[in-house]
Amino acid sequence: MPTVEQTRVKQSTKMSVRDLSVWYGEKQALFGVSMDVIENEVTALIGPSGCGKSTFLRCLNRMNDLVQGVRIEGEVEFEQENVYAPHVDVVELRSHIGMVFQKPNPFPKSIYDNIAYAPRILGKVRKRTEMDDLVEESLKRAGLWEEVKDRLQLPGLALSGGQQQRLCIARAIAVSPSVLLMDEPCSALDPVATATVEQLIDELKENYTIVIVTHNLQQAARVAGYTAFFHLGNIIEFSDTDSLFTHPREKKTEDYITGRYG
Amino acid sequence: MPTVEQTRVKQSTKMSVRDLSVWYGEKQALFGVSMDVIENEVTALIGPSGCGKSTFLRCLNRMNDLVQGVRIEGEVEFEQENVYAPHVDVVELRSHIGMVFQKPNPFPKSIYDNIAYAPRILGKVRKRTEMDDLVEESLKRAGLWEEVKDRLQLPGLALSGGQQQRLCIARAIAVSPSVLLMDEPCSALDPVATATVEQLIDELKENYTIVIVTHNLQQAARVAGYTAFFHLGNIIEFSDTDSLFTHPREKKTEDYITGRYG
Amino acid sequence: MNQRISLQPSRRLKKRYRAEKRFKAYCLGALLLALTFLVVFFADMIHQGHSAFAQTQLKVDVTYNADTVKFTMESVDEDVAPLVSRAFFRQIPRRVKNDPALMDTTETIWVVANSDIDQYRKGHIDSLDPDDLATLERLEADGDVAMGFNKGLFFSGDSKIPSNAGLWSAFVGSIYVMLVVLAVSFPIGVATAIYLEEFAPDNRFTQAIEININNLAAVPSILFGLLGLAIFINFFGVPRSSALAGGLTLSLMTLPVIIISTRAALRAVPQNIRQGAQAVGASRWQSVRDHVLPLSLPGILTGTIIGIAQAMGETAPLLLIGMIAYIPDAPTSMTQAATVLPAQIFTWAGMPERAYVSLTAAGILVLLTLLILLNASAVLLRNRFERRW
Amino acid sequence: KEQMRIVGSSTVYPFSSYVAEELGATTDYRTPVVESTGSGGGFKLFCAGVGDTTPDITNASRRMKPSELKLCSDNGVTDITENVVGYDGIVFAQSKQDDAIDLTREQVTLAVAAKVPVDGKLVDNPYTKWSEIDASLPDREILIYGPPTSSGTRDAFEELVMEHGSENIDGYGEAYTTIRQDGKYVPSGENDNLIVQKLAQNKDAFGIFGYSYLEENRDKIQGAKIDGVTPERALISSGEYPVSRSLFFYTKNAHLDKVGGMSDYVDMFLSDQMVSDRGYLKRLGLIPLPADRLKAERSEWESKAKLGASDLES
Amino acid sequence: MDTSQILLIFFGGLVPLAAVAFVLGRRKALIADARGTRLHSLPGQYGVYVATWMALPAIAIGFVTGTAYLFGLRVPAAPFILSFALVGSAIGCAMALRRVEPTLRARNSIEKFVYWALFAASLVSILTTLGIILSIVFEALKFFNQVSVWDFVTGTQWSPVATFRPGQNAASSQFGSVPLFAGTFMITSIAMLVAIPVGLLSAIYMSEYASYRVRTIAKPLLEILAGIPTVVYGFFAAITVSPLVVQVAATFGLQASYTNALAPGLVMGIMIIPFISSLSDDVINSIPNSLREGSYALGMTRSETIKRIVLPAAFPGIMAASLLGVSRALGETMIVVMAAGLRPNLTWNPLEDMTTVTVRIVDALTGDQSFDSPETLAAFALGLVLFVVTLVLNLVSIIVIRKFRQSYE
Ligand SMILES: Nc1ncnc2c1ncn2[C@@H]1O[C@H](COP(=O)(O)OP(=O)(O)OP(=O)(O)O)[C@@H](O)[C@H]1O
Ligand SMILES: Nc1ncnc2c1ncn2[C@@H]1O[C@H](COP(=O)(O)OP(=O)(O)OP(=O)(O)O)[C@@H](O)[C@H]1O
Ligand SMILES: [Mg+2]
Ligand SMILES: [Mg+2]
Ligand SMILES: O=P([O-])([O-])[O-]
Repeated sequence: MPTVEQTRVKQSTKMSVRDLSVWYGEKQALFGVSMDVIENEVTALIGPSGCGKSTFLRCLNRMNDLVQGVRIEGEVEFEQENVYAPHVDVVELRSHIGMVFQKPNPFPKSIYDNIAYAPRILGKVRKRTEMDDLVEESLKRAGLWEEVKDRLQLPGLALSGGQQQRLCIARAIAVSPSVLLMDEPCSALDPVATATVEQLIDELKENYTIVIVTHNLQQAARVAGYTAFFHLGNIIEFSDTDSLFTHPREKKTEDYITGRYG
Repeated sequence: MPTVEQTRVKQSTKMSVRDLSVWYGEKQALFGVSMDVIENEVTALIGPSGCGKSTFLRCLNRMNDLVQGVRIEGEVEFEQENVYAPHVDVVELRSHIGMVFQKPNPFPKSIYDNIAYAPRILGKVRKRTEMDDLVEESLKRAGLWEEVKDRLQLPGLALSGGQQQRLCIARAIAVSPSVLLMDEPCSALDPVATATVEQLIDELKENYTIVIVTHNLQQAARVAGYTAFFHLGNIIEFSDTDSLFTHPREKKTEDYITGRYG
Repeated sequence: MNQRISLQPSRRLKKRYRAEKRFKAYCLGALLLALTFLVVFFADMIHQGHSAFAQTQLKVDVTYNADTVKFTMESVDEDVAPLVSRAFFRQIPRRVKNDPALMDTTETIWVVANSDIDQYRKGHIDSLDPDDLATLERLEADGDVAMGFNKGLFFSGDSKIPSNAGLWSAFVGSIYVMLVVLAVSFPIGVATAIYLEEFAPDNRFTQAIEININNLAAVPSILFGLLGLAIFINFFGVPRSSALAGGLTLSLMTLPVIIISTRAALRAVPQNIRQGAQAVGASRWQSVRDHVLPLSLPGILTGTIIGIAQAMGETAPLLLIGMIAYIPDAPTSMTQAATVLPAQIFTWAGMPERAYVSLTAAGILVLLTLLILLNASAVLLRNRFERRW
Repeated sequence: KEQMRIVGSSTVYPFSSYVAEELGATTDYRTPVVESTGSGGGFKLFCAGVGDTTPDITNASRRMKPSELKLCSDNGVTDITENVVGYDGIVFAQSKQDDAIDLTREQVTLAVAAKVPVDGKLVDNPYTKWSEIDASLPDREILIYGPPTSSGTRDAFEELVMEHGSENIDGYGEAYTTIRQDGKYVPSGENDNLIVQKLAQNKDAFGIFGYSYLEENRDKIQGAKIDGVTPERALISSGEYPVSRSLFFYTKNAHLDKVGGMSDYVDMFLSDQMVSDRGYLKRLGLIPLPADRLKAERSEWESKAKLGASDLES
Repeated sequence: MDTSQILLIFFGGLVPLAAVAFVLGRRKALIADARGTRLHSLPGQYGVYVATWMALPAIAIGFVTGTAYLFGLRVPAAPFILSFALVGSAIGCAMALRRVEPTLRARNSIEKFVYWALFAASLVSILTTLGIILSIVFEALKFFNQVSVWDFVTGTQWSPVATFRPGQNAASSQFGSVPLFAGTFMITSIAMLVAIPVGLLSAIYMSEYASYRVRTIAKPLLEILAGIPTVVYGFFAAITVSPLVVQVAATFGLQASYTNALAPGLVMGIMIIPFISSLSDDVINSIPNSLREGSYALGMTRSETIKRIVLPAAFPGIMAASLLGVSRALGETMIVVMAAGLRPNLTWNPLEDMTTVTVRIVDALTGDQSFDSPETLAAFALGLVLFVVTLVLNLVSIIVIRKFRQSYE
């Protein structure tokens, strides 16, 4: 484990959001939000339901483009480019920024094909043996290999909830993104599966920059180095997790984390 | 407010559950649960998702009868009778034990008719003026009268969420039940509406025995005199709320209320 | 891992985009193709049928006297008589009977031309008896020939004289049949749906009923004709060709449609409405009657209208129960012989005279208009009252 | 019962529905319902019994069979009057744009038979052109649109043309009436107005149908001579044209006084105005009876002559 | 007794009597109520209770005697039945009235009565299926007494010999149904070749690509195609499409029959397009969006997502929809009656004329052959086979659809 000093030194910004506003039709969901995502760290987004966490997250890989009637203003910088710039290709972008969803959503295919699907189309891997290696490697990184190595041809839907979620993580890793977005990845899981996934997140941050939305404050405290508190479409407070939970600067943050509402 | 001594004295059992087991098809949801419901008190049921709180609650007024393939064993005593005894008329029973649901579910009728519906079909009230009085009285008790008295003919669905929930409470009160069951009545409401409803519950306990399911531990602490902690279809702990929250007897209870999981 | 990431499309991605475009074009093409069929179809029907809405009329002098009442063709000029529709001549005795003042007078009126003349003027046939042609040209020169609106198409019944044939009796027959269908399949269909959706225990028998209903919805309609013939007509003795026989047969076909859509409408009513009602002490039936049914009514009606519209266009089963016949009088009771619009169209489609081709197409246009109106009202109803929970 | 019901032959249907319309239009009776059920179907319905739900009259393009009469009497339908109302010629028609052709029944038989005798043996019909049957015939493809097996016209064709033809051709031995199924003979609906269109467009093709269709479409098609006789009204009526049959009319006398307009209908049908040489039905293609025959039929009707089993044996 | 009389007795007699019973029952309950005893149910419910018990015996007696009459059993004359029913009703009414007491659970009885009434309604659909089977089976058996099932199923010759005149040899008839089924399957195949690709691809366009506006316009337009009666399609096929096919074929130097199989096949395909597209649309829409999002999040394009994720997931449903389409095409009657040929013809060439099972059924049953001739009876045998084939297809697709639904809830 790096010491606190080292962490500070290593800090560099992976993505940087400037003045992001989002409207769904008439309704504004985000109000000029700015925030930096630190490289190789876990950033947690917390806040009451409907405050815009998911909206923010889905702006980072432009998944919100798919929503009918959405309007987005502001900038999201990734690799020195604004992802909303006209020449940026979304499909390309999304292959660099992986995403894991609230409810595990494996494809109705075999475990193997769940992972091989994207690399095959992206042309990352051509040969059968290379693909086998990639599948194995991705499953290993997602901590699932030992559990499924004998039954890669089983449908992904036959796995348990926690395994499915790790399969989805493996699937996202397989195209070697550099950022992983996770929207309440544990909320559909039981406590044991949650613990496994949290541990996995802890390991993944070595190689990936992770942004995670969670409702569970304890979870944010456990896994995240940085935490942002959202409220009604604004970021109220953003700082390293320890200080946010122990010395919140804002009254609203304090109310929220002490369970006064939500 | 009655003092602690008084509370002790007044304690008498309104309903009493003995060895209640429930199966949904093959799956057992409750495992021989026993518990007393204290008269004119608020009893909160807490526990992680899927632990059987709603199932337990819905056995009290036999709403579970409506579920296909449900099987129920054990006794639920109410007014010296087992509510599952063959000669008991469910419709009659439910008019004595009111229920409020998670999502406010006013009938798509006017506010007036929402409340008048049950008294009318039960034949409690025949004359128009009596009905007017009953509607007014019920709305008053539910703390909604002032807000809606000028627009009783408005559809119930035109009210805000919190108002709708209070309308549902008024509707339940209108047939003068003696017990009120509430399944997460505030989880669909915003903090302000939640506060109003909580206050209402506090007032209602003067006249009604209330059983409430909640996910929100703070809420249980705020409104309930007694709390039962459910886990995997069993009652782990049942005692007065203060001691349960401050000195839990069981390790599982402690883990849960300190947010170790859930 | 340090290779520079570019967010611009790679070569491979460009290729993938081309595939994307192609696929989208195929899909759009398919949709356009389907819509083209629709356009071509309607254009063809209008092209074939529009001329039947007008008909050739001649201005002639009609003489009424004891002689012409007997030999009606002699009531107009000898050379003009072959041009006039026979349907006019045979009314002459009646005209005189109804209005004795006409006797021994001559009046000048517009009468319907016979269908050869009509078809010739519309360009559907290109030769005519030379004498008739000469007469026609003379009349045209005098301005005694005109095209008028074909009222008979809407207001008279079937006829073996094309210029006299109309849809009225078939229209009335259709109404009668639809009334029977409505009276039988609506209550039974809705009751079945309520039973299955709200009351039925989930057991094998219930599943059998459900599968059976889904199957019935797809049984070839001609088999319903066999059923109608064997059960209703031969077994129960319902009069052949009657609106009752047709209606009962079509009711059984419509039943699954109504059941399936009613079930969907009932299912769309959220469970918490039922729970709310039952939690305040309503019985199951009371909660259905007071809450579920009123809420699902628009959906039920929509399904019913669509079912009725389907039944209204059905022909095959009617072939077997005697409703494809010459029935020119509108029925006045359920047990009288009746025909329906699609049956009339089928009859006309088989007639040898050319004039019936455009009559058939015109009949089709009328039927389609009715059906589209019915379906559109169903769609409106659905959009208007559809509730989102 | 206020409305008559007539069923039966599709060949007679145009005539009986025309008379029905006339009755409806010129009297106060409701127009009788006329359904084309085919002769066999007509007898079945007609003989089902006496009473409201059974037909009053059935038409046929063939005579009632003894078995059908038995069915009738078993069901209590005993008082039936039989009338012949005219003739129907079965014509062999082709497009007007081509030269009319002169055929013998033997040639037609060879053109449509499933098997033909070649060198004393019956083999699958090899003929694809008329000229192959007889060098004097034109070099035209054989293509014949004719009635399907379910049709009475087909039966009449088989009897009047093929039975006769095959008996006169060496090699068949006995009457042969099986029609080829290799596409040279195309079964087609009888009252199918497409047939005329098909003939008009395909000059090689022939159509076999009732004389009335020829009459209706004189502008497009013409009839071939059979055994040297042109299908013309007079020649059919006189019996010179070899392929013609009688059209029948069966009245259920038990209904006469129960159904309004029934005797008026039969009277009208047999009247000069309709069925005589100057009647309307002639224009629709009915071949009228000779005057004396018509008179005899009328008197049969007047006396309500009762049909008996012995009548049918001849 | 004819229908109008029965209706008259029903509404003229039963309804007023029931109304009287209702009033009596209600009054008795109200009297009890006025005396201060608490009623279990509403007064009106006691009224309905008595009225029901009044009406039930009459309806039951009417039903039983009616059925007995239909089965040819001897039944007493109408006045007897009527008085019998009256007495039954009076007894029912009196007994019910006596039982009206504050403790009587009238509401529960009504509930039960409603339950059984609804249950009875649901039996009608079962009876319908039974009716279809009964109305086919007996005649079909008569046919199979004359013609062996094996010959019928495997024979390749369909040439019934007329039995119009005595002496015609019906025994030389051949009833091999293969050419009929070949024609049916040929036309069905053509229809499905049109309907499946066009229907499926338009469904994909509407559910995955089209904007809301395009969808709200295109969908009802497509549904118009589904609402066009088959007799209209038949006319279109016969008058417009068939001659067109002949002309087009001629320009390619091919010879087509005027009653070719292609024209009815094409038109039937058009008819089935909306059927396939709306069922496929349902299936595609039921694929959870999370799957699509999962694919997009991996950097996949829309068509890749559709082809690799959505369609495979929707496959069973599309399959089931297609099977339903096939069963519809097999049983379609008017289009082929009006536009297809009458010649049993075993061929692969869709430009030739072929006949189908339904055409044969209609032709035999509306033709001139006598009712007991094998050709007429064959119609029922064909109907039976048609019923069985579509039944199997429907069952398979119903089962597939059910399975599929379950896995995606
Ligand atoms: N597709 C959409 N169309 C319209 N409004 C939307 C849409 N998605 C979200 N919103 C609205 O935008 C606001 C922010 O939603 P968002 O999903 O980002 O909240 P959240 O913080 O993720 O909440 P939760 O914790 O419940 O997931 C909410 O008010 C929501 O109703
Ligand atoms: N209708 C049903 N059919 C089958 N299983 C059911 C049904 N209702 C509940 N269950 C199962 O029974 C168990 C207990 O459910 P219950 O709804 O009582 O939990 P709960 O404590 O109320 O959870 P939550 O807090 O999520 O409401 C769960 O495992 C659930 O999946
Ligand atoms: Mg969210
Ligand atoms: Mg619950
Ligand atoms: O209908 P047919 O005249 O051919 O018996």
